[in-house]
Amino acid sequence: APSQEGDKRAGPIVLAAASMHDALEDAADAWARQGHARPALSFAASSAAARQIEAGAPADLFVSADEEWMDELEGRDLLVEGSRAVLATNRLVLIAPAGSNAEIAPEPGFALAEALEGGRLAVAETESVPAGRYAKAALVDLGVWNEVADRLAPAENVRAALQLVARGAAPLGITYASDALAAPGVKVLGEFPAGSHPPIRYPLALVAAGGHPQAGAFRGFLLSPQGAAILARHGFGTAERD
Amino acid sequence: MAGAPRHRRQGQACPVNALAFDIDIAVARPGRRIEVRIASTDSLVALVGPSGMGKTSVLDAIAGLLGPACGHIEVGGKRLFDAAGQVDMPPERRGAGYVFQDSRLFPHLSVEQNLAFGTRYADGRAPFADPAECAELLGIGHLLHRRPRELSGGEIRRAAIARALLRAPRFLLLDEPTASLDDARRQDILRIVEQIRDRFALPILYVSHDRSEVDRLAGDVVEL
Amino acid sequence: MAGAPRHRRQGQACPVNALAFDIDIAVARPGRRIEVRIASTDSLVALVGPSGMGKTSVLDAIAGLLGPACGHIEVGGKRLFDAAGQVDMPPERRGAGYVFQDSRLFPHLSVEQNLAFGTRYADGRAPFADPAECAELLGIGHLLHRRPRELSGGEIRRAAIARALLRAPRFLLLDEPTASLDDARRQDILRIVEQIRDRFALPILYVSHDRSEVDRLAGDVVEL
Amino acid sequence: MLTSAEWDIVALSLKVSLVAIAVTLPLAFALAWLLARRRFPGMVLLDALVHLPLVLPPVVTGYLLLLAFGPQGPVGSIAQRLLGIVFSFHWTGAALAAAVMALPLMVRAIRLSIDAVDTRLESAARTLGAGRWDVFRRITLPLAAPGVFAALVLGFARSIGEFGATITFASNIPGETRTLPLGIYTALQVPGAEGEVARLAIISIALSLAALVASEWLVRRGTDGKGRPVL
Amino acid sequence: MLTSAEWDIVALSLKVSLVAIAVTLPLAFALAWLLARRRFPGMVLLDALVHLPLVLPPVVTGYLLLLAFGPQGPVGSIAQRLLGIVFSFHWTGAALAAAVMALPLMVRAIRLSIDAVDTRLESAARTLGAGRWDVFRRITLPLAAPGVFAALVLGFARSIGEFGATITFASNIPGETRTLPLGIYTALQVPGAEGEVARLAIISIALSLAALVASEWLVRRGTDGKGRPVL
Ligand SMILES: Nc1ncnc2c1ncn2[C@@H]1O[C@H](COP(=O)(O)OP(=O)(O)OP(=O)(O)O)[C@@H](O)[C@H]1O
Ligand SMILES: Nc1ncnc2c1ncn2[C@@H]1O[C@H](COP(=O)(O)OP(=O)(O)OP(=O)(O)O)[C@@H](O)[C@H]1O
Ligand code: MOO
Ligand SMILES: [Mg+2]
Ligand SMILES: [Mg+2]
Repeated sequence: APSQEGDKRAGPIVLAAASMHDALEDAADAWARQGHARPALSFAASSAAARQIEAGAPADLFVSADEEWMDELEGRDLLVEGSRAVLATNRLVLIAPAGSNAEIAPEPGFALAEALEGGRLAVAETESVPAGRYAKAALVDLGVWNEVADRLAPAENVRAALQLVARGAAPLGITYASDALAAPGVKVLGEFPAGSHPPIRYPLALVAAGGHPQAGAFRGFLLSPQGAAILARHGFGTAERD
Repeated sequence: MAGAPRHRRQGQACPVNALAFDIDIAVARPGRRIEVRIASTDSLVALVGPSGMGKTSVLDAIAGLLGPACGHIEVGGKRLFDAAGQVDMPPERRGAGYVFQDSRLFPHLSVEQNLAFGTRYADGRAPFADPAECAELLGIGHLLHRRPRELSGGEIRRAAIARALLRAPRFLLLDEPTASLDDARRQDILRIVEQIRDRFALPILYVSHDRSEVDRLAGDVVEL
Repeated sequence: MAGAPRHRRQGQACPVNALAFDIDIAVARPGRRIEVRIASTDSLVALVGPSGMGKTSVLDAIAGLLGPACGHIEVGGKRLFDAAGQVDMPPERRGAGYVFQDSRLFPHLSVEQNLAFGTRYADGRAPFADPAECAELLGIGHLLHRRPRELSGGEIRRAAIARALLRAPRFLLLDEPTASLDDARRQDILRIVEQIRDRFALPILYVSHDRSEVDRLAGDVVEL
Repeated sequence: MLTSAEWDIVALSLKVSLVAIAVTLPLAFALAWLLARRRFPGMVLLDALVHLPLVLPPVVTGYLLLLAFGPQGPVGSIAQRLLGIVFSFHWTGAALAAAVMALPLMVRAIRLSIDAVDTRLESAARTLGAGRWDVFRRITLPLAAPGVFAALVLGFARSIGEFGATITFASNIPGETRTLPLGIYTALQVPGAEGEVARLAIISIALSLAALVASEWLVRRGTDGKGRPVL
Repeated sequence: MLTSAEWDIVALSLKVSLVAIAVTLPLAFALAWLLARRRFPGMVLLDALVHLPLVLPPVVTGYLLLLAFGPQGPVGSIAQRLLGIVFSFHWTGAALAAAVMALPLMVRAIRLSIDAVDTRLESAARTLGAGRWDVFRRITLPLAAPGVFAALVLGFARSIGEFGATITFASNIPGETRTLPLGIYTALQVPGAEGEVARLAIISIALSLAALVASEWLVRRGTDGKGRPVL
């Protein structure tokens, strides 16, 4: 990297989707325990990180929650060719506050509107935020989108949607399984059928403007079985990798 | 320093309750304690004394803007303050027509609005004159739509006098009202004060450094 | 209205360049045009006239705070303003010792700091007195650490006078300097002004409504 | 020029912001007056509380609003039961978030102006017969007008720009709580939607420019041009 | 009490905020003076530009900063080449974001105070020999002190709380740009980290409370308690 300001920040700079926080922190710890300089992990919305890369910010590795943004960067030749890979996969779940007695699971034509009982369905923003787009696709596929389209509570990101449910502001919500897994205050009512939405993939790639000598090795570590084990502990899947 | 009446013009023996001023207070100021006693049947009392002796402080105390340390204030038979009897009338109920040494016109109001400011609080008392007449008398009739910032020093002074008169006061506190006025204007104002003194028997406390004014106007002269 | 010298005390024929004041200006004010002509060899000229006629405006113009519409201003042989010759010296270079009608002490500075404010701009001219001496002379020596807000009206006036004197002025503009001062203080100040007039031959323009003051001090009297 | 969806966003933003500052103004003035003129125990605490929304990340403020004013929050449940006011997912929630974020700015501006009011003028008004309330209304308030105008401009601008607290507390519901910033945010998430972002940002700028010009005009009408009030 | 990671965040936040307001203060004063005292073409535009960061959602401001001050932006590339200043992923970027967000608040506060300065006092100072600069330094500036103090408090609080522009422009790098709000955001991503969120929020509150108390103390030392400056 042209200006790593070297010394102090020895590890590579990783820009990552906020929803990968726990898994990547664990992975970075494990990596550091092997005697490497710990990478600097910066968590933000995938869009914010991608725009920084577009602006020429010297990041080394990008982990996106969203293939669209990775496509965008790839199209602009901002990534190291051949370094793109799928790091993890996720699943979509229907959640309710921990104390809820709702009993409903996602399936074609399920009675989602009734289950809301006048409340709203917490989701990530359905036009822009990846988790929201998957949720919309799934609801359309299951044939209930029209009933709930005007009953949504779109949130800034998946975590915020989770909070709306945890705080009882919304009786039901749709999030990633990885988010719901560890969250107190919510329970998973059911998983959306895998075919009801496009596969949820978290791609990663080396950034061309970067060039930290360790970046490639850390990428390899994340994709290694050891990395996969850490991701799995946090509710992510890795099966779909090529 | 307690001031004692020095000379009287219309002095007769009077029952105590006919006193225009019955004041006996001490006011604390940094490094100075101002004591004053005024007991006068004359409706116009002059308050004189060197600069910095406490004339303005006494007027402030009578107007209710400065709390005396002790004593009592009675003007026109009305008890305004009494340390013993726990009387301390708020300024707005004392009915003073106070011409401040520093004028204190309201900068956000036109001269006309300044003059009218106190009228609505007259409690049914009739003012001495109607506003237009009073403004003419003081030579500020052509300035009614100006703001205080656009007035000369003497014009400000006259507007301050008009404002105090037009509030239909129960008594007047005049702190060097003729300062920065030319001789002709000064005579006008002295004449107005005399008329108010004689026609309405309004208690008037008059601060001035001008011996001739004091001699002309005052019954009692209290020296600080 | 052009004011013409009314009476002279030390009047002799002089060459033009020995004029203390050579002023011929017109100043525009809302609804009024103030014209004044002063050509005097006397170092102390009194400016008199009814309230609102424009005395303060003339002083402001000489100090450089108000632009005259036309004419010229020369004080002590120095051209301060000349509409024709495009001269318009900024106020800070004119060297006026201006006692404002409204005093204008700096509220954020102590009296002492107010007095010292102009000293550093003296350009090597020696002030008439040292600050402590001047303060004693004006009876404000015990107030040096106070703020202007904690002064009486007359104390403010005296501090304003001291500030103007201590800046080592090239000429003085005194707008009713003795307003709101008792007789003794007034005499003190008149004596100081006389001394400055006689000892330093400083041009002084003196605004006053007091005929006796004017008679005592002034060579020329200009009436607006 | 604007699509109808964009018009809706603009109209909603205006409604939310105007309601927010209209409701906040009297409260801000009262708080500013208290802080400027009174000494009381807990004063610093009140001061700190007013400043809180400035210091905390907006998302946290939104989260705290959710805890307090949400359907199960202590205030929210009472407001709903007694007044029938619902904040969650409702434009009133967006207005509440905007109001809370604008409050500290408005209080500071007004307080500065109240501090600058010459209390000798208030004394003069009292000797003329005006009681405390009349003095406030006829002297203090008009003399503090520059601060009030500044508060309105700052508050309006802050409300028009408020994002984090709104989306966290009131969500991002088209027609209800999707104000301009939320619309911009939504567009920003999508690659290649820079055009939409620019359009909405320009609308925001135009709105606030209009507000600025209007306020300068008001100030000039309401003062002598030097910040000294005429009314 | 605090973990060492938390201390780092606090120290970084303080550094970023203090540098931001220290750098911004002179600029804010100059802008406030210009807007208060001069009439010039483009004045309303300048005024609007100063207010922009208040009106736009912080994320947009961050994005615009990225375009201008990023490594390939017109200003950023020049700054890097000529001054060696890098903003991306660097605490200077966080400070720049905080400064830009604080600017409108600081300008407004100072402008209010400059408007309240009695120009007759400035005239008096000039007759006493003080040139324009000395009048400014010895009269205008000290008389505008209440506005400067208010600007410092508002600016500091806003800087301490700044989130959207920072994360968008300077990213969320631990030890470099992860200030308190970004730390809070990061903790909010972790299920069950409400405790951490609360800790960091309380630190924010404590910091701003300390700043408030300090400023009140400064104001009281610097003024007569009524907002009238003594220095
Ligand atoms: N606001 C104030 N704070 C502190 N001290 C004050 C204040 N106002 C006046 N003083 C002091 O109190 C004393 C009396 O002041 P006061 O204004 O009553 O005098 P005065 O007789 O009216 O003088 P003058 O003729 O100069 O107006 C003076 O020594 C003055 O310095
Ligand atoms: N700032 C101002 N704006 C507009 N008009 C003004 C302003 N100051 C004074 N005037 C007007 O200009 C005229 C001259 O005022 P000036 O202050 O020069 O009078 P003066 O002779 O000093 O009066 P006084 O003896 O009352 O102080 C008056 O009619 C006054 O109303
Ligand atoms: O990782 Mo996201 O962009 O907060 O859904
Ligand atoms: Mg007095
Ligand atoms: Mg005058």
